[in-house]
Amino acid sequence: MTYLLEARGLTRRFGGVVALDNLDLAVVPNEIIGLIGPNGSGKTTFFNVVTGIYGAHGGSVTFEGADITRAPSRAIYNAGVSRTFQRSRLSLPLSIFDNIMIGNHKRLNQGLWFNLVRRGQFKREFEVNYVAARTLIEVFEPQLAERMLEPVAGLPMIDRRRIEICRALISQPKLLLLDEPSAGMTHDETKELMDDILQVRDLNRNLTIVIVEHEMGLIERITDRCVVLNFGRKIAEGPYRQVAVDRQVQEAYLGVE
Amino acid sequence: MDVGLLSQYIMNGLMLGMMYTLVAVGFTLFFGVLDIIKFSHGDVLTVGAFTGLATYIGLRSVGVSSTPLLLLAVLVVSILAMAALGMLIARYLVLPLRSAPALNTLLITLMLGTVLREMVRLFYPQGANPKPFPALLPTDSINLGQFNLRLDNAMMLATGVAIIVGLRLLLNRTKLGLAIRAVAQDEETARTMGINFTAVVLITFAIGSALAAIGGVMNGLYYNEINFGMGLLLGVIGFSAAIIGGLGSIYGAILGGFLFAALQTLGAVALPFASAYKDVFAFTVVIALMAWRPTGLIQEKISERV
Amino acid sequence: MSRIVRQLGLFFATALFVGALVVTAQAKDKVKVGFIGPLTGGVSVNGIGGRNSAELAVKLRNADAKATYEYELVVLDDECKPNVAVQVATKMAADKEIIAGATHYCSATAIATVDIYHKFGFPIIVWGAVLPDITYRNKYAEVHRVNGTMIDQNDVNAELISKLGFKTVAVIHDTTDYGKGHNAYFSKSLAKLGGKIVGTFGVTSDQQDFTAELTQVKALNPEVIYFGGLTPIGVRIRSQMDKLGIKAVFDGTSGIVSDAFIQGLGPLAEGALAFREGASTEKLPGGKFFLEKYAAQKYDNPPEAYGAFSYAAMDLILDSIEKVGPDRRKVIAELANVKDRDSIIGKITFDDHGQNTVALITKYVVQDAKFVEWEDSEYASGKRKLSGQK
Amino acid sequence: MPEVMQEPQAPVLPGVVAVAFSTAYLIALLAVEMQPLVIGLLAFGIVAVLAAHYMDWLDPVSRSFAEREGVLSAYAILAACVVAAFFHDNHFVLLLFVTVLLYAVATLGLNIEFGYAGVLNFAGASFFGIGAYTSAVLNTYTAVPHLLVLLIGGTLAALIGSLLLLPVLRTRGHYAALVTIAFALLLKTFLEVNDVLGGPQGMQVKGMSILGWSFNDNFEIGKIEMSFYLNYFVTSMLLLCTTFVLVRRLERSWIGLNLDAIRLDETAASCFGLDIARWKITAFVLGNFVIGLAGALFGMVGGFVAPNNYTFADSLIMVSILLLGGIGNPWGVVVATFIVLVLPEKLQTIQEYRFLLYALIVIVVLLFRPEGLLPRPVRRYFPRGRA
Repeated sequence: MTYLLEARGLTRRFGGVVALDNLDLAVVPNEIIGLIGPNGSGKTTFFNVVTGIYGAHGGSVTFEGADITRAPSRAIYNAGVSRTFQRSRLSLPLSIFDNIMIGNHKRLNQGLWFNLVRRGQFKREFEVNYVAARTLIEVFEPQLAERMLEPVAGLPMIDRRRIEICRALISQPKLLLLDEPSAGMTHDETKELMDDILQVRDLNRNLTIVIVEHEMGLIERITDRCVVLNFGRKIAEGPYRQVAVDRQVQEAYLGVE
Repeated sequence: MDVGLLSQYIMNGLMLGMMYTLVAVGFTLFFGVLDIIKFSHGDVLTVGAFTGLATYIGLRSVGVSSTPLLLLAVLVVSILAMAALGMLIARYLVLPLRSAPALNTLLITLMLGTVLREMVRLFYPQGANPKPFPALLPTDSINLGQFNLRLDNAMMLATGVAIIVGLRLLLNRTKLGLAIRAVAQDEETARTMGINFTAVVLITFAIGSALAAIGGVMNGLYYNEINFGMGLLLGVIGFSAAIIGGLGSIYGAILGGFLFAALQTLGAVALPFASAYKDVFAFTVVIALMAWRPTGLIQEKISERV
Repeated sequence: MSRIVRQLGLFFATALFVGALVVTAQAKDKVKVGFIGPLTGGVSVNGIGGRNSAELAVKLRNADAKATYEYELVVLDDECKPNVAVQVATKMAADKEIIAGATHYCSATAIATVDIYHKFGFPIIVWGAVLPDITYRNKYAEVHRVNGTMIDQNDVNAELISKLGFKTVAVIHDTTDYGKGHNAYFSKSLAKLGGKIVGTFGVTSDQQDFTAELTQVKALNPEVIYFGGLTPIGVRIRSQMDKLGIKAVFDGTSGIVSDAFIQGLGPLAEGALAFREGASTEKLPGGKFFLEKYAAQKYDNPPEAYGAFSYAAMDLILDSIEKVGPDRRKVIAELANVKDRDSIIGKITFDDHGQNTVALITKYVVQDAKFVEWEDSEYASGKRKLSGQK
Repeated sequence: MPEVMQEPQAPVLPGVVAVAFSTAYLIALLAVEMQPLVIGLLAFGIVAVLAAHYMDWLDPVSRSFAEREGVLSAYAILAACVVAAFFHDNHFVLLLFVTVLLYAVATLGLNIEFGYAGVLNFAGASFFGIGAYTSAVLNTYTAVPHLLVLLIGGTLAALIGSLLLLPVLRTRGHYAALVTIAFALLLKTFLEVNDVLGGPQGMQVKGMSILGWSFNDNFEIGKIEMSFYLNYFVTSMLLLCTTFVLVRRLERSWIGLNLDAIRLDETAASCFGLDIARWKITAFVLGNFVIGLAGALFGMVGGFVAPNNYTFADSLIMVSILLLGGIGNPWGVVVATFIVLVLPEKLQTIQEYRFLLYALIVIVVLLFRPEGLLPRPVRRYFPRGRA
């Protein structure tokens, strides 16, 4: 079968520390993969290497068969990969709408002439996207849809997460990388958020998700398959129930060597 | 080129380099502990020089005439005064802006520099005019053909070297130095290690500003003239030196300081018919260096902020 | 009812009348005149000396019962910088209330502003700047000058040093029109007398470190270093010469004739040469009168070298206004026919370029921390010798 | 239809009233000469603003400015013309006014680089100077039509600016700051030592003239004599309006959004496909072009250029204006320019102290109102009342 995303022997070092050690990881279209493992096991680093923030020191990454190992972040986004960040990275002074639109970059006309002179056409494009953003965020929180032009700064964590996820989803990516969406949120909030994400996924069937998460309940509930990392190495792979009982995994979590 | 002439150029270069280094080291120290640029540094140097001059005039007016005593007093007073000034700046202008983007600190200190400069110009008696600075060092000189070695220049060079070596020892061999380096490495860890962050910052600013005071007095003794604007260019050059050297690294600052002086002197010699272009030459090279090594020649920390 | 109307009428009538009175009173005898000079920066002593002298002229005139108008002096500072000068000159010329002005000590500022005075039809008399072009480049009716130009000055300068048997000269000049002018005229007159220029160096007027240039000068090993520039860098260059052990004679221009030069250098100033057009103030016809009046005002600055010229310029302006009234055009016309006019600096005659012809040049040498006229100095009498003098 | 378009639209009246008041105030301030009166007026002004603030009269004003910008801009232009007309024969006031307008234009240019894209530029005055020197040289040695000269001035500033692009793009933070600071000093020294361009002596600049209409001659309308500076007033006003519209449209477009995104978080921005270099270059080149354009015109207005007009200190003044007005808010820039340039002119007593004053103001602003006097409001692409 063809993989959507495939990492082969992926390696990344920071000074002496090996954050990704010869990692093989394949993602099948339309599945939801849980990427788990103790802190510092290389989960976030994997996202950062895939999205081109860090270069790889070894191995390769292919997306839809195309090698993206050395591609710049923006090329990877344009190919259809988008992500959220562990520490929410919204542009706080900007409005909700603006933040979502940042995620829509590739679908907006960026021409100088168009933006500065053809204001009529620009207005039409603006309205189309405004409606799009509005309908998307309504799925998560109708009230936010009423406050599209208010700055993000004042909003609670859960809303920021929602906006961040909308920013990642608005361009209708093929692959969504979720980096600890539950961080800084209560159990119920997280649950709510996940239901919303799944709801979006139902609207857009060919969305594949890789999620890094510590909330095992959540992982169990939504993932088709889990990959467990430790010290940048893959130590287990398979349905949650299966990996959960894996000795190595338990040792990794209990820190037994 | 004639050896004597050559050594004369080298001597000029060394003197300049020493003064630049004293300023640059200050910049790099501040950046080390706080990741900020204190741009008023050059003007602190000016204030230091004028404090020294005022001390001199004051003491002369009350009848003190022994040169060594005067020199000592001038140094001590201006060093202490600037150390205090440095602490005040850190306490009331720099630390309060910790949370704001580093750009604000850069701007606020830039503006503080203007304030200090204008204060000297407006409130020091006839501060707008260049002031003669007394020659407090023996001016005997040995003339070797084209090369004229002045005792006072030699002494200043020696002092400069001594100071830098001393600073190096302070940073590497003392508890305080350890604390400073700890904060420079990682503020949080330093705190958890029980280091009083604020105290360390204040002391670092005191040390840096004291260096500026010495630089100012040295400048006065070398040119026998000081003016309210002297600090601006010295500050910018010191800043450039610290940057091309690589912020946060003492060696970088030293390298940068002497490199810049070398560039100027080289510019003056290499372009004999346009020695006036030496600064243009030096700054062009600086910009080129930035393009080639965006984070300086010797890099210990990168400034990710702003 | 009608009473109210009448009262109102009366009220307005008086109001109008009073108002009219006030207005006419305002308009009548208050007349503004201007002064521009360097009040801050390295040459500010000269500027302040000039300012005080101009102010003195105004004070004396206001004290004079026969004067038709009451004068108010508007003082602006050109900092001896062309760009600042242009701003303040525009400011003064644009202000229609100011009738005329005594302007500029620095040639660099004067040459930069003449076009502005012309553009606004604002009559001025230059009181200190010596660059010939100020009056001679264009033929502006607005521009006049009471002091002489730098040409004669440099002839005399070259004469003296070759008479003293110096053959080789290195020239250091600032790169403003002032310094360039001095360089040009001096080089010309020295060449005539067979002297040799071994090297010429242009330096900026706010340069701090001259060791690079001076090291090259030292290699050329001249007997004399001619300096075409103003006091501040003059001081720096002289003291850095000492740093590099350069023994050559320091030969300056009118630009360093000021106490600041001596204060700045202390003993190092000894034996420096300088030249100035016009007799030294004490020897001027009205010099005694001027110095007394000046002393009486208890200014904390001396009038300096050009104070007398500033006084004369302002006095001339006031005379003209008294004669033809506060009207720029008339004043310009009046100044055009100034001929053999008596003043404290002797007879003033403006040629067709508004230039006063001053033949006399005074030579100075610094002796015991004073600018002494060469003829009266121990250097002339041979009691002392300039360094390297045969 | 999105609901932004259906909001009840704010009344235009408060804005108009505000404009009217400030016009009257400005005229009074510019007219009075006697120092006590000036000081009184200033005090009154400050009190008035504070009072209005506590009476909550400012909110309706700002709201009507936010939503009825088009109309109110028209009123503002009208107001400026009224002031100019009032001082039609007063050279000095008009010169001051023109200076303010052109500095505002330049600072708007700086705002594109600095306020939107976050590209540090401490050489604003240098690019201003490049423009001025361009018109000096071209007007002296060539017969290039003067309107074209303005464009060339801008282009040249942009071109010379792009020499810095490599270091500007590669460096971050303080290192980036150094690049422009070094350039500012480099250019000033270069102009000073370079004889062809007049050295420290500077150069005279011939006045502007278009189709034989010489801007430097006074002219008469009816029987009334007009100051020649009115010519420059009109030109500068046109330039300011164009720049203002440009900056506004830039901000209220996807490009404005890109620039903000880059300023606020480069990494996140690049993860969403933004080409950091492309947009930084756009901002830097565009900004310098605007600054150079203003500089070229200013050269002709002043009639004189010299290295000392374009020092690092002058660049800092531009930055101060930007900070004082409120980074990113064009209205703030205009207001701040008036404050920073007119205040010292009127208060002769503080003339000497003006740099000190600027510096102190900026320090206070940074400490207590880091957003500036008129903080930039959150972006509205199509506020009501503006197609």
